[in-house]
Amino acid sequence: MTEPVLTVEGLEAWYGESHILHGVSFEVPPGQIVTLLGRNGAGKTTTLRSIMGLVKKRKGSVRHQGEELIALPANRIARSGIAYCPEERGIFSSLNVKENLQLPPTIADGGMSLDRVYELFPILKTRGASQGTKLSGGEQQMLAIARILRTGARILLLDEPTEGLAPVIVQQIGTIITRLKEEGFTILLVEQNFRFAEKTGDLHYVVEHGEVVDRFERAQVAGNRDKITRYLGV
Amino acid sequence: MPSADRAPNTDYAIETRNVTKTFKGFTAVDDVSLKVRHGTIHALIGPNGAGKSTMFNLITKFLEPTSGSIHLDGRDITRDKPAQIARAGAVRSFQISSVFPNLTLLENIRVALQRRMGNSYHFWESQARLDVLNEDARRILAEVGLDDSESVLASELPYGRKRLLELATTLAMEPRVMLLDEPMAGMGTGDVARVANIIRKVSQGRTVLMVEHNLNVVADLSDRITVLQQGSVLAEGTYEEVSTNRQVRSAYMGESDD
Amino acid sequence: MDFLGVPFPVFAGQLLIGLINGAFYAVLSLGLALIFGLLNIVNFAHGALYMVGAFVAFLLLDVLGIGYWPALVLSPIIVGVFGMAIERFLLRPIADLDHLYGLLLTFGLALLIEGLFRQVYGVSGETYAIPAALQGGFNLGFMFLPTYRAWVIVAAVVVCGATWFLIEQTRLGATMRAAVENADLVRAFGVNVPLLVTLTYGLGVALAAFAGVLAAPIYSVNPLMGSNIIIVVFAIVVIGGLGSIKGAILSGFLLGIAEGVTRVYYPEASNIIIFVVMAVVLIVRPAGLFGKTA
Amino acid sequence: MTDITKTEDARTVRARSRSSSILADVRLWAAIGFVLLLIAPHYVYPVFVAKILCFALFAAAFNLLLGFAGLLSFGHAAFFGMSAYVTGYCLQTLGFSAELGILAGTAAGALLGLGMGLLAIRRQGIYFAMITLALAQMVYFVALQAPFTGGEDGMQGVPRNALFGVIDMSTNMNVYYLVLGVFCIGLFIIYRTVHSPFGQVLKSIRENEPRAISLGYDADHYKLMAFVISAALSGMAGSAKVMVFQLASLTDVQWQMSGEVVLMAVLGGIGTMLGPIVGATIIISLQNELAQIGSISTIVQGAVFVFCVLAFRRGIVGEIKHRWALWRSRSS
Amino acid sequence: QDSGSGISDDTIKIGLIADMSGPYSALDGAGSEAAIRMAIEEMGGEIDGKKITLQTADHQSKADIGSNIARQWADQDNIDLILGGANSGVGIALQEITSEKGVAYINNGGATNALTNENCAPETGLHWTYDTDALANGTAVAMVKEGNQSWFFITADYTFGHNLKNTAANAVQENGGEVVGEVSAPFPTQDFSSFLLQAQGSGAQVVGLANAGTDTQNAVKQAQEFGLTQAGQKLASLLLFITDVDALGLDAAQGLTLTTGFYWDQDDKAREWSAKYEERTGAKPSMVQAGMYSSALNYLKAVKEAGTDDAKKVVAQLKTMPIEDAFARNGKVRADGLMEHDMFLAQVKTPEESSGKWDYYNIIRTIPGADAFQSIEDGKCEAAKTAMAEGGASGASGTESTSGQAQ
Ligand SMILES: Nc1ncnc2c1ncn2[C@@H]1O[C@H](COP(=O)(O)OP(=O)(O)OP(=O)(O)O)[C@@H](O)[C@H]1O
Ligand SMILES: Nc1ncnc2c1ncn2[C@@H]1O[C@H](COP(=O)(O)OP(=O)(O)OP(=O)(O)O)[C@@H](O)[C@H]1O
Ligand SMILES: [Mg+2]
Ligand SMILES: [Mg+2]
Repeated sequence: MTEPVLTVEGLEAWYGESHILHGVSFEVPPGQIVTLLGRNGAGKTTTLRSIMGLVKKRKGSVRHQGEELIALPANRIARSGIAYCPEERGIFSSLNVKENLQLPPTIADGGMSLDRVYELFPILKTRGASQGTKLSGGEQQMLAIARILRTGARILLLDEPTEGLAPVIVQQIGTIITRLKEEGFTILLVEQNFRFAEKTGDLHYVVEHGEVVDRFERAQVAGNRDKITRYLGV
Repeated sequence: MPSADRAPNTDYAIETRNVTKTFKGFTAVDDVSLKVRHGTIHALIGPNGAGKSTMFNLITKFLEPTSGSIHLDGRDITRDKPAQIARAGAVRSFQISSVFPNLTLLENIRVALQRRMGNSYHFWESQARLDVLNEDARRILAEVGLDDSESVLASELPYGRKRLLELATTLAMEPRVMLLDEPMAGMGTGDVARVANIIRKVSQGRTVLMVEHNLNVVADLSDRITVLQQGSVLAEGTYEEVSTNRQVRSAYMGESDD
Repeated sequence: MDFLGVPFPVFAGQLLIGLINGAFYAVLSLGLALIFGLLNIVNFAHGALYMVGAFVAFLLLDVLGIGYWPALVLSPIIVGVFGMAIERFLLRPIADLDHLYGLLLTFGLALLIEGLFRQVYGVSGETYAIPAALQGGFNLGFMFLPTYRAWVIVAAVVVCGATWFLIEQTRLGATMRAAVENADLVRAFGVNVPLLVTLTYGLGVALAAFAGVLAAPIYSVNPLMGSNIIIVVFAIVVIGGLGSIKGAILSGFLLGIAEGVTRVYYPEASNIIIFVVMAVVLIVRPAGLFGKTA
Repeated sequence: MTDITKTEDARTVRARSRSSSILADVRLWAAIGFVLLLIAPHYVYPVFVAKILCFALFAAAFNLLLGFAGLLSFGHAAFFGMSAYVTGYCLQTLGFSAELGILAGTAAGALLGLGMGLLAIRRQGIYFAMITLALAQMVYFVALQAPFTGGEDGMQGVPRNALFGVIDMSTNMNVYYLVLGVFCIGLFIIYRTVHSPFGQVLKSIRENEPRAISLGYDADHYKLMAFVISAALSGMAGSAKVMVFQLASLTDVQWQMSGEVVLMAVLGGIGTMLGPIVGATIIISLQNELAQIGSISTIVQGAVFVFCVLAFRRGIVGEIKHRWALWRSRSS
Repeated sequence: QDSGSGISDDTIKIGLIADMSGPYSALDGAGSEAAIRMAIEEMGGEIDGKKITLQTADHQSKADIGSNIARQWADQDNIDLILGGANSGVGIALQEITSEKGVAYINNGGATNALTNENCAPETGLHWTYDTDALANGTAVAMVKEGNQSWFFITADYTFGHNLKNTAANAVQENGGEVVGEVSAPFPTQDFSSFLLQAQGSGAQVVGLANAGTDTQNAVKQAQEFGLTQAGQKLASLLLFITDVDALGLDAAQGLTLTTGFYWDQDDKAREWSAKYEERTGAKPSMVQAGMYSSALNYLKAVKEAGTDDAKKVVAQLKTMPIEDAFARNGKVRADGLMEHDMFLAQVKTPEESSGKWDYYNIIRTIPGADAFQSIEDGKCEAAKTAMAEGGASGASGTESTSGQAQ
């Protein structure tokens, strides 16, 4: 296996007094789509937020191409080349669609041009002047993904990009993610929707009670379907 | 509330007549006439941005229609306020979980039950007067399976159970009409099945209108489905009818599997 | 020639005077709106910092012999840096709490700052002369306009315009507005939000100090000068729509004029007029004239 | 974001709901406090204790709004001061007996509260605070200019008319017991309100307003009612103050007074029954001490404010309760 | 309380309730304390072996704080004399309390004439340095007599301002002048330009400022800015302290006409005492501080004379003594409690005329006390009127007990 671009080791995190992550460890190889699966409240979102430095109290190790990120503030982590698309999408209501798109600063060369973004998400072009949060849920999700493509970050953390979306849009998003992978992006994807994750992901980690409890490569999925359903079901 | 009041005076629990909603020139809901029969579970589906949440907000009066009228049991409620709608028996749930975080589960339910007692403005009475509600509240908690944690604070519940609590609170209102906005959003498979069961159970004798993306749930639960697209009704009917509709397949479900 | 029962020249003169007072209101409410916008804090200490601005100008002259023009730049910088320290060490630790705590903290700060200045300088006030270049005035025919007052309008309009442009028309402004809504996320895009917040507070405070320096030559430089004006400015910000930059500026000028007109027709009410306008605005447009309806 | 009014954390609440003896505790403590207050004037200067009682009631009334309805009013001096003027006028010019004077003042507070509330209740949080502040400032200017208030001179030498027209009020002792009575009534009303069906709805509105609305409660009506009750009781405190000091002045309607009452509540502990009383006692005693030194007073108050917000947000009583609850939950 | 003769507690306890931190702190405050100490020292610190003590407090310009302190001092400390009250509201409150408690009270610095009118308490409460009548009257009469016939008033819109204006306007009219206009400025006002424009437009010869403190300072400063005086109008301030002039600077204040109860440079006696005072405090005394000295000194003399510190007896004694010291010229305590004495009409010097700090006034003329102050007959102190009717014109003797509490 090639050298991982992102290595998480013994990551622990707290919200106030409650201890949420109890030592999450996993690796993300370059150019792949890695998913974190798990039930509600397992700690998937918290893992992403901890990697991004958005959880105040955290410890352990997060290394990006050898650089230790755990002690850095969020803005420095982002500048090292990681972009995050949150579960709740985080579209800014005080900015219009275009301003939302242009908001994140360029942190490295090779970000997509606006034209490329519009090509990928034509709807954003037509609604460019309307207030960001006036878009429907699906439109907002596209905007949220599009927004981080412009920055030049090569690692994308996507938190449940399909939540609350119509099946047809879910398919579109799947296509987009696959295309991004083809363009060389590394993607860490959090998903509830296993059917979607299965189709897009190359490597799957299962999170349970704030720990990574299992790992499946794409080829292993078919053989372990029951086990995985059990992890995700009741 | 006197029971005579409850007698339906039309066939429809909810009816919108040619409702249109425009936001600064953008038409989110376009001339929609939606009819929800008494005692049925009616689902509202459609692609993102179709106007489902907007419809929902119009019916619960969190938004004012630009034109058209809205009727509850045949009564025109177009100009009513949200709290009035609730008192008239139509209660909504929120897309984002909505409980009273620093109240215990029991208290959460009691807040909903309390309105019936008609003493909500009585600041001179002791709250011990409310203890008579405890029994009812426990029964309702049991109905959704939360009776094991009545004195836990709502904020300490995991997400799925919060949604259950919210549902229970809605039930406590004894609504004749329940409006559920994506009740399964963000739930694991196990919880989905559970909530689906509860919805089916409590829908006895009630009218339910829900917005939902989970097609399995929709197929499983709903008697009737309205598909919205770009603010207008694209199709309406049972799941079988709707799911075989070519237009619906291309606009919503996608052509491939499922 | 009469205008509504008052000789027109008098009326015109009063309008102009109103506009000048409005200039102070505009600069002050702009600073408040800016701070409120990004930090969601109603900066109760704004009046006190306005006073400090005037005092710093006074001290620069009195102690160091530094005159008006350098003070116009130096005082906002000095007070701005002081403001940044306040933000960094006092406001940041409570940034995650309910915003009402910010209000309470700055209220305490206002008491503290004002009390200290009272302790040291008493309340009888200090004088600050009008700079030589701006002494005298023009005869406009209907009134005598002191040069300094004309300068106040020009300075205020320029500063307000520049600030408005910065916030509404630049990327920096867009980033600020985004940070208002979801600071964490903007940070996660690689923006140093805490620094942005500190700078913004500094800028808002510097605006207050700027108004203070503008005021020093015409009003008595007095530890209480801030607490007298701050509540009026609060009302103006509410009228304009909290957090709206445009609203703060325009309603600042408008209410200055409204006050001026009241002084002609019913001077006794001129202290209340702004609050009356506020009450009316709240009934008709709860979000303020330029605020977004929530 | 933590809500200012929810200073009690989950654990405190849970521990409290576990201890069912709490009601007995409240009664016990109330009884002990009452007895202490009954004998206090024989050991401490009665006018001083009476002043504390007036401000404690004022702070408790304010706290009803902030601590239990989640509304921070920065204009409560308007009620306190206006009622003081109205009571003063009734006693001095109209010759009302003491209890009627106080009732008139309370009614005036309620009425003014209704007026201000109708305007202010439309907005929340900081907006609400600023609007109440501005409206109160309007009241201040009215008090400054209206002829009956005596403007800058204040309303002086208000007679301590007899209670019910018969019980003499001219001695400090008698006035003290009158004020104690007023204080107890006021505090009981507050306690009742908090622990009433109404209080329960108020709490739910504070917790989650949209949800409460969707359950059929007109949130604004409830908030308005809480506002009026709080205003009336603040007025009652102001009226009692007139009986003690025999004067009403601009100090009572100034915004600094609004700030002071906030400080008392915050220092003592928002959302607790006892907090405002403790806060008022400390602040008034402090002022009394500092009166000898002078201008330090505002500086100290400012510093206490800053300190409380930065490091002591639960307030004294809140902090004690919190520690106690932690200790109990640990030891159980 | 034992009302027998002798010194209660074997101490003469004086309490000063001053403005230590508020708007009047510069002209009152610590300086007042120093002035009283000078009086006590002049008496040798004791009277017939009974010690004289002084305690102080800050009323913070709040009537309730002031009255609370007074109450406590009277009830618990057996205070004999309370001085202070430089704030009308506080002053009236102190007078109410002291008369109820039977404590002597001398107000210095409270402007309101209510102290010797509707709120008078002539058996225990005296008003010493000045009042609105003396100030407004003095200035208005003197200026009209000099040919300044037409007046425009800018009045602070509250009781004090209106009192000041009414007194001055009456004086103007009685002496043949004319009030051509007036405007009520809200209190406080920072920007007077509107009102100054109206004054300018009126064409009046004199613009009378019926306000005080920061308001006056702002008005004067802005009058200068708008060129009022350059255009030939005169500015008269109806209440101005030397500390205000000091704060304004002579540039802005020059030419102002005003009335004062005391000026450190008025004569040798004043200069001599003021020099001693300056040694102690580093500043020249304001009229209030000098008044404090004067009132404390005369009170102590009266105690010595009467052999008791019983309030009513001492006050009665004071009413029989001529008051003449570093502060007062031709002073006497009237039946209504007012200490009537000569006032001075002054004009603020130009910067060229002044030799330095504190050299601010040219005394234009002396206004005899009887002309400056309102007479008892014209006043509203009913107790004093009856006392006079009963006890003859020489003043109340204190034996009758038609007390001020009757109000
Ligand atoms: N801000 C917060 N404060 C306190 N606890 C939190 C907070 N956010 C999340 N939690 C708790 O942390 C645990 C993990 O939450 P997290 O959001 O990481 O789960 P998740 O796996 O992403 O679930 P989901 O699929 O629902 O998004 C949950 O028990 C949740 O209740
Ligand atoms: N307040 C508003 N102002 C302007 N446009 C709005 C507003 N609310 C909704 N819209 C627009 O109306 C359309 C319908 O939105 P709505 O939220 O009803 O969609 P939806 O069907 O619920 O979608 P989703 O399933 O994604 O939640 C969208 O295009 C949205 O951008
Ligand atoms: Mg998640
Ligand atoms: Mg929706």
